[in-house]
Amino acid sequence: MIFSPDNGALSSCLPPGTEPGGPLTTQLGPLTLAHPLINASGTFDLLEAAEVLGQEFVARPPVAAYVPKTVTLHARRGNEPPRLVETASGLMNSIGLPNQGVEEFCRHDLPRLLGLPCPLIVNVAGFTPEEYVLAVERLRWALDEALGVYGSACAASSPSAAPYVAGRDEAARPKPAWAWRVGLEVNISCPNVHSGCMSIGTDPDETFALLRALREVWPEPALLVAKLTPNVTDIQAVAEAAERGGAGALALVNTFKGLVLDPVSLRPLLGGVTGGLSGPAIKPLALRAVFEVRQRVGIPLIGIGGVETVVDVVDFLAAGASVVAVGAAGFRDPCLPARLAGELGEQLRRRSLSLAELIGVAHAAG
Amino acid sequence: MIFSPDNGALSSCLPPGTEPGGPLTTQLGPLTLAHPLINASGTFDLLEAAEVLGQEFVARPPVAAYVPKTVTLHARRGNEPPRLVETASGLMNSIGLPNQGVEEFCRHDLPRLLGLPCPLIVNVAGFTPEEYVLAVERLRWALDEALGVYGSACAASSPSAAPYVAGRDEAARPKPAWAWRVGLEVNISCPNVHSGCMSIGTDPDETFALLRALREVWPEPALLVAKLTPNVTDIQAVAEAAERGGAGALALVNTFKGLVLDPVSLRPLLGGVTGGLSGPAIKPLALRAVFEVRQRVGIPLIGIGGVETVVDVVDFLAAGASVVAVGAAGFRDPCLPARLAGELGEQLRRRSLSLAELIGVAHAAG
Amino acid sequence: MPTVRQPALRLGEVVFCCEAGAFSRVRVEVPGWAPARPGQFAMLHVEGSARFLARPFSLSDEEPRGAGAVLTFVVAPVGPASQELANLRPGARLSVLGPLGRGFDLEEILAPAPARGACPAALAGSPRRRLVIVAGGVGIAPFPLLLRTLAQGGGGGRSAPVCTRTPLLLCGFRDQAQAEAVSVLQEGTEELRRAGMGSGLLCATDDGSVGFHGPVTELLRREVSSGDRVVACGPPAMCRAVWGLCRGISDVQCWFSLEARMACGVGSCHGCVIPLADGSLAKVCRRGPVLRGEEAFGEVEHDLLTR
Amino acid sequence: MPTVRQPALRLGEVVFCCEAGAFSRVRVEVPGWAPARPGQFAMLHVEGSARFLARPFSLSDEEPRGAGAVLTFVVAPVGPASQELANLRPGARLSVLGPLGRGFDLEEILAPAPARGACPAALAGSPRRRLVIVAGGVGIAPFPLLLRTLAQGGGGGRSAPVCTRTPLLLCGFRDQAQAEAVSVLQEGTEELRRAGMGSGLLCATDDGSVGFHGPVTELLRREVSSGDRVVACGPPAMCRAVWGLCRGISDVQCWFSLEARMACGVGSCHGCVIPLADGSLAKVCRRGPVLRGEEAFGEVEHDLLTR
Ligand SMILES: Cc1cc2nc3c(=O)[nH]c(=O)nc-3n(C[C@H](O)[C@H](O)[C@H](O)COP(=O)(O)OP(=O)(O)OC[C@H]3O[C@@H](n4cnc5c(N)ncnc54)[C@H](O)[C@@H]3O)c2cc1C
Ligand SMILES: Cc1cc2nc3c(=O)[nH]c(=O)nc-3n(C[C@H](O)[C@H](O)[C@H](O)COP(=O)(O)OP(=O)(O)OC[C@H]3O[C@@H](n4cnc5c(N)ncnc54)[C@H](O)[C@@H]3O)c2cc1C
Ligand SMILES: Cc1cc2nc3c(=O)[nH]c(=O)nc-3n(C[C@H](O)[C@H](O)[C@H](O)COP(=O)(O)O)c2cc1C
Ligand SMILES: Cc1cc2nc3c(=O)[nH]c(=O)nc-3n(C[C@H](O)[C@H](O)[C@H](O)COP(=O)(O)O)c2cc1C
Ligand code: FES
Ligand code: FES
Repeated sequence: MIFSPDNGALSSCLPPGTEPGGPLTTQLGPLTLAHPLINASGTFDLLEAAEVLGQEFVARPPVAAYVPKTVTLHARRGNEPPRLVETASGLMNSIGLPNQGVEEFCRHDLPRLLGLPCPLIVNVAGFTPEEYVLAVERLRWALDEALGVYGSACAASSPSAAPYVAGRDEAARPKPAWAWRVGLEVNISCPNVHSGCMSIGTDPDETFALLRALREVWPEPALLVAKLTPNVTDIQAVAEAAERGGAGALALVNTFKGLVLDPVSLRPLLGGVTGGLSGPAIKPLALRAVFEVRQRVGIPLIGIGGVETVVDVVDFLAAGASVVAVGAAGFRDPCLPARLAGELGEQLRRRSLSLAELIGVAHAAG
Repeated sequence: MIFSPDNGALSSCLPPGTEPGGPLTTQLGPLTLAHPLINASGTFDLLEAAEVLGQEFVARPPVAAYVPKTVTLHARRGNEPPRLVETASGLMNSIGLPNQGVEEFCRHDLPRLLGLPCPLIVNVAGFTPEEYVLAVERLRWALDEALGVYGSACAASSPSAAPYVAGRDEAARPKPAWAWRVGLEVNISCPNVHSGCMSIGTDPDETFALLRALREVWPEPALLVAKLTPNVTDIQAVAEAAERGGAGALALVNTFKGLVLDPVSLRPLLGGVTGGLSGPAIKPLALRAVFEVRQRVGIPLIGIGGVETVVDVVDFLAAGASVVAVGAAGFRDPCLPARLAGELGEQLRRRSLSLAELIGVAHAAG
Repeated sequence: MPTVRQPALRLGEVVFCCEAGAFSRVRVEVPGWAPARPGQFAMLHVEGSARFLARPFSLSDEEPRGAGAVLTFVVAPVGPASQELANLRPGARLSVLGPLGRGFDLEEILAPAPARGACPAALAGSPRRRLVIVAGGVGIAPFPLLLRTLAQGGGGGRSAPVCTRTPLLLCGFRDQAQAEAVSVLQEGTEELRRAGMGSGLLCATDDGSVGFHGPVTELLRREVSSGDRVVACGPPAMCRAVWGLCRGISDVQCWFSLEARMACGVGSCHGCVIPLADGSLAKVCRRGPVLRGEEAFGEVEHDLLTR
Repeated sequence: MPTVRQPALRLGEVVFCCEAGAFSRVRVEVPGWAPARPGQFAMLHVEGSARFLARPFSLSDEEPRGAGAVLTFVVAPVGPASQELANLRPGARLSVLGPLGRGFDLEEILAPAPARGACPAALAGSPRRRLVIVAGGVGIAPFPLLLRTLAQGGGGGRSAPVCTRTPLLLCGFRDQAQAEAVSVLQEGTEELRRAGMGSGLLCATDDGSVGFHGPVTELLRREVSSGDRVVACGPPAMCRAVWGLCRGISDVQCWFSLEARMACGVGSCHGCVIPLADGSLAKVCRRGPVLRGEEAFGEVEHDLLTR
């Protein structure tokens, strides 16, 4: 652990070797990341953390790109409490995507998030494909407004994209000028809501159709990440469908559906009845997902699931992820991604490997 | 822990209150179990344990019914080592179903297992549906030989059952006289082999067809358990298919497919590349499976996955299992099922609940 | 320019751990610790623990040491993490994230709010009102620091208003073993006395083994009167009962330190929400843990409150 | 009739734990413990540990106490479970499953097997052959009990044949810190001496800081001669090198204590298999951990062995 004696803090936002342009610099589609460590959506609120722990969090975020909590078209209350319970090496949650809705998000949080010195990956979910499209359109409109487009003067003022026409000249469409700063992650994998979302992400056809539709309103070269659920028979099939649909990267994985009973009443403990399991318990399962998907798709992967130590980071990179996200383990240390980035640098030096050489090495012949 | 001062052993095979006919007696189809605690296939070898730890293990087994390791039609070597690695609150294995084949099993182990003072549930797997049928036929033949049939004199001598004819008079078919002593568990859920097995159990149609075929060679009233995999999008669909196909009970769950890398070489550590995760890490996931399946099928369930303490036993029973199997946690204490049965008795007394009242209580309105 | 010390994740070392009745009193030295308000909490995680998450514990006391502080926690061993904490030995290390949450706002609590309809001038001559502190079980935890802060408000190092009210402590416990935990209040009451302030202390136990035989709310019913301020920490049922009792008395205001299962403590996870009186959900770690009675419980019917 | 004590899961209590060079020597009192053979092992799990499974450790020594024994384990802290064991304090409790596995079969090892073609009578007058004990690193662990058993064979309590060979200990270590672990052999060599038997001890270190500068197999090459018996425990590469060296020398037989990751230790899990010389897989916990060189390595080419 990094112990800086001046304020006694255990970890800091920017350990040596993780500066932009350093040896850990990595590419996620059009986004350039100073290092491969980011946060998993819903497990780190940078604006809240900055209010509690100090403005250094927004000045020098402990993540190479920031992924806010899922935003939906309409505001949501989320599930009733209790929402959390610890299990063996894991955390079960049934948060249920509480959020202010995309309108408020664009008005209130987005301007501040665009001021961050790192890329932003907005995470969006919906309960029907239309809701996804409308929410993403609203977001794109806000970004076009704030940061501009090139290639067509009218796009920024039209919140509704033209319907998809096969064969239409892609080059003639307006290009987002912000594609190098802002990406989109579509959450088709939350197990804690009862329609849409994970029910889309468990079906390759629905996944394909949704990504197709989203590519219309979130055009190339802007980053479109599909966040997949592991609660499927064949994650390779869903991954391939997402890639065919137009995803530029995949995030693997969201939580595993589980259940905890109240030890006294013996009824389901969580307000949402079932919940999603995360934490070290699921790491081998998440690692398998990354490894298997890497065998089938060419787009970059974001490895997520139980990352707690630098060993986990190295494992996900070796299995084929280009970027690794810290989820629940970051609750114990909000600077964990930055700390792990520092330790990753050391690991690479000790192994005399570059980051590029490490990525996917588990697939090379022994 | 039970500490019997005479020999210092931490737990014994038959704690008070778990005798046959006591308050923990439970029914699994035609089998009467002295208590609801059994072992999970592949995690406890009673004959080996008896050789190492003493013949008390066969005289008074620490399980209410004994489930040997999976038997296949032909002998198998299993996967190359390493086969085991510990993960956070879990165990990853890629054993790969090594076994002597059904022929040797019937000749060598079966006679000794039929001498046990508790029911036997033979676990069978195959790599094609035909292999399952042939192995089960061989087993049934051995049982008919050893223990007899009633209803038809010729069946015992014919190892190959007549093909299924719809509408044929069921009552006229020979009935196994051993149905109250021996059950069959079909393993359609092992993630550590590369064909058959789990690939059948992930498909409701194949599951249905296999159980249909097996019901021909393993007729009512003999117990036919389908052991399901959790590596599916919709375990309820598979469970319903198994019930429709003729399963008399379901065992939930087998291991979750995962991956561990060697920390030095960064290549897959296990000989079988991927492996199956078991242990406390998966308990919330297994409990969810039992809870969800209980909502859809009427046949009894065997709850399996991460059982380590009496709290886990109570949870699985409350979620709807009639019987609970101890898997990897039994590696630390080969008498764990018996110890947990004793503790379950205490729990029921403390809660003033009968076993029947406990089973499924999580589904009752809060 | 000295760095402003602010909430952060720091490594602490246990310097002392002993029983306090059925609870444990754990003292942890934390370099760099930023001074806290009474009622704030910290997320604690023992190094090498099998627990995945940190757990929230009220800051029970805080004494400056060097560029940091020695913190005291009062821990009820109710489950795996709290048992582990309660049994630590000196030298054990743990991570401490804090101070977190909104604590007791003494400016607000001690402000001379006029009774409805009365003009401020009328208050000047009124008898000195009380600050009634109600603790249930381990709910006693936040009050040593509250007492110390009140004492220092009269000139000590802490930025607290001068205490214009006489503290009265009402502590409810299950039995004698628990009741021995009142010892944690001793330093605070002494410091108050040295600062020239009196304070009262009454105990109640469920089994009558110490003090009043019955619920602590029964003591409250006898003691509380118009114009008092009430701060409470304890089981949810106790808090609701306190509110049910007080909300009917004119010019009595209540603050409650509430609990919820937490993962992050800093507002990241949305896990610690509780329903407020207006039906909305609030994060206990950010909006609380101390909430006003109206916010938390509102105009709920009396029988609902005491259930 | 006294109960026959047999292998079982028992609760042990640490009575002593100290460093032995880079390793730890942990003494555990286990009531009811059934006497073990040298080379057997136990599955250990610390109470309250975050580890899921127990881990196998060679029984390093065993002294009867009451209706049980005090066991000694020598632990190299290489990962989470072994580190936890190595740092236990007296009073800590752990579960102990054992004794398990086939240890060193002293009847077989010490049997006066005739050299190929020589008649037994010819052996009578031959010089006293040696029992060469090769230990690499923590592979020293099983040998204190082996020495004690050899010493007691001459009349002590254990059922071991009279030792007709002079033990020669060859110990290889990485560096001086590790080499200090030879201290664990002291009691055993003393007991041998008291029993009228001599023994030799040579050390080698990789860095030359203690004894011979080089691999322990180089010492073995110098010392081993026709008719000797060799028992070895250490890293797989060392064991293969020992075999590669010895299998060419006439009338030298070797036994190896081998390792594998284990879950159960009793043959239940099929997890601990290793490939034998004939290509089959064998459970180390049942067929081993001690295997004959021919079984384990067979006629593998020399260059394969030393890789
Ligand atoms: C702001 C705040 C301050 C607290 N201050 C103290 C304190 O000073 N001293 C103290 O002993 N405890 C305090 N608690 C409660 C303490 O956090 C829990 O007792 C602890 O987290 C239990 O963890 P465990 O692993 O020991 O038990 P678990 O197995 O997690 O839980 C044991 C029992 O406690 C309940 N529980 C678990 N977590 C909480 C929680 N966060 N709030 C309420 N109930 C819970 C469970 O439902 C269960 O009945 C505080 C909680 C909060 C939110
Ligand atoms: C029969 C037998 C007797 C043993 N006797 C001793 C002994 O007396 N003293 C001692 O210090 N160790 C002994 N070991 C090895 C000991 O069991 C392992 O070091 C221990 O299990 C490691 O656990 P861990 O959690 O500390 O490390 P892990 O994180 O599990 O492993 C750390 C390293 O050790 C390797 N490893 C893990 N388990 C084993 C294993 N079972 N065999 C070989 N390598 C392994 C891993 O590949 C890794 O490199 C013995 C092993 C066996 C099979
Ligand atoms: C409390 C909590 C809230 C979460 N909220 C979201 C969310 O809003 N959107 C989302 O895509 N994933 C959400 N997740 C899933 C995480 O982003 C991540 O995929 C998962 O937790 C696995 O990673 P971990 O094991 O490192 O926690 C949430 C997870 C937790 C624990
Ligand atoms: C080492 C090992 C071997 C196993 N072998 C089998 C097997 O042969 N047949 C089978 O149906 N399940 C097998 N399983 C799966 C278990 O029966 C059980 O379903 C799984 O381990 C989950 O339970 P647990 O978490 O309690 O271990 C095996 C599991 C382990 C750990
Ligand atoms: S504990 Fe995470 S939001 Fe309050
Ligand atoms: S360790 Fe289980 S079979 Fe050997």
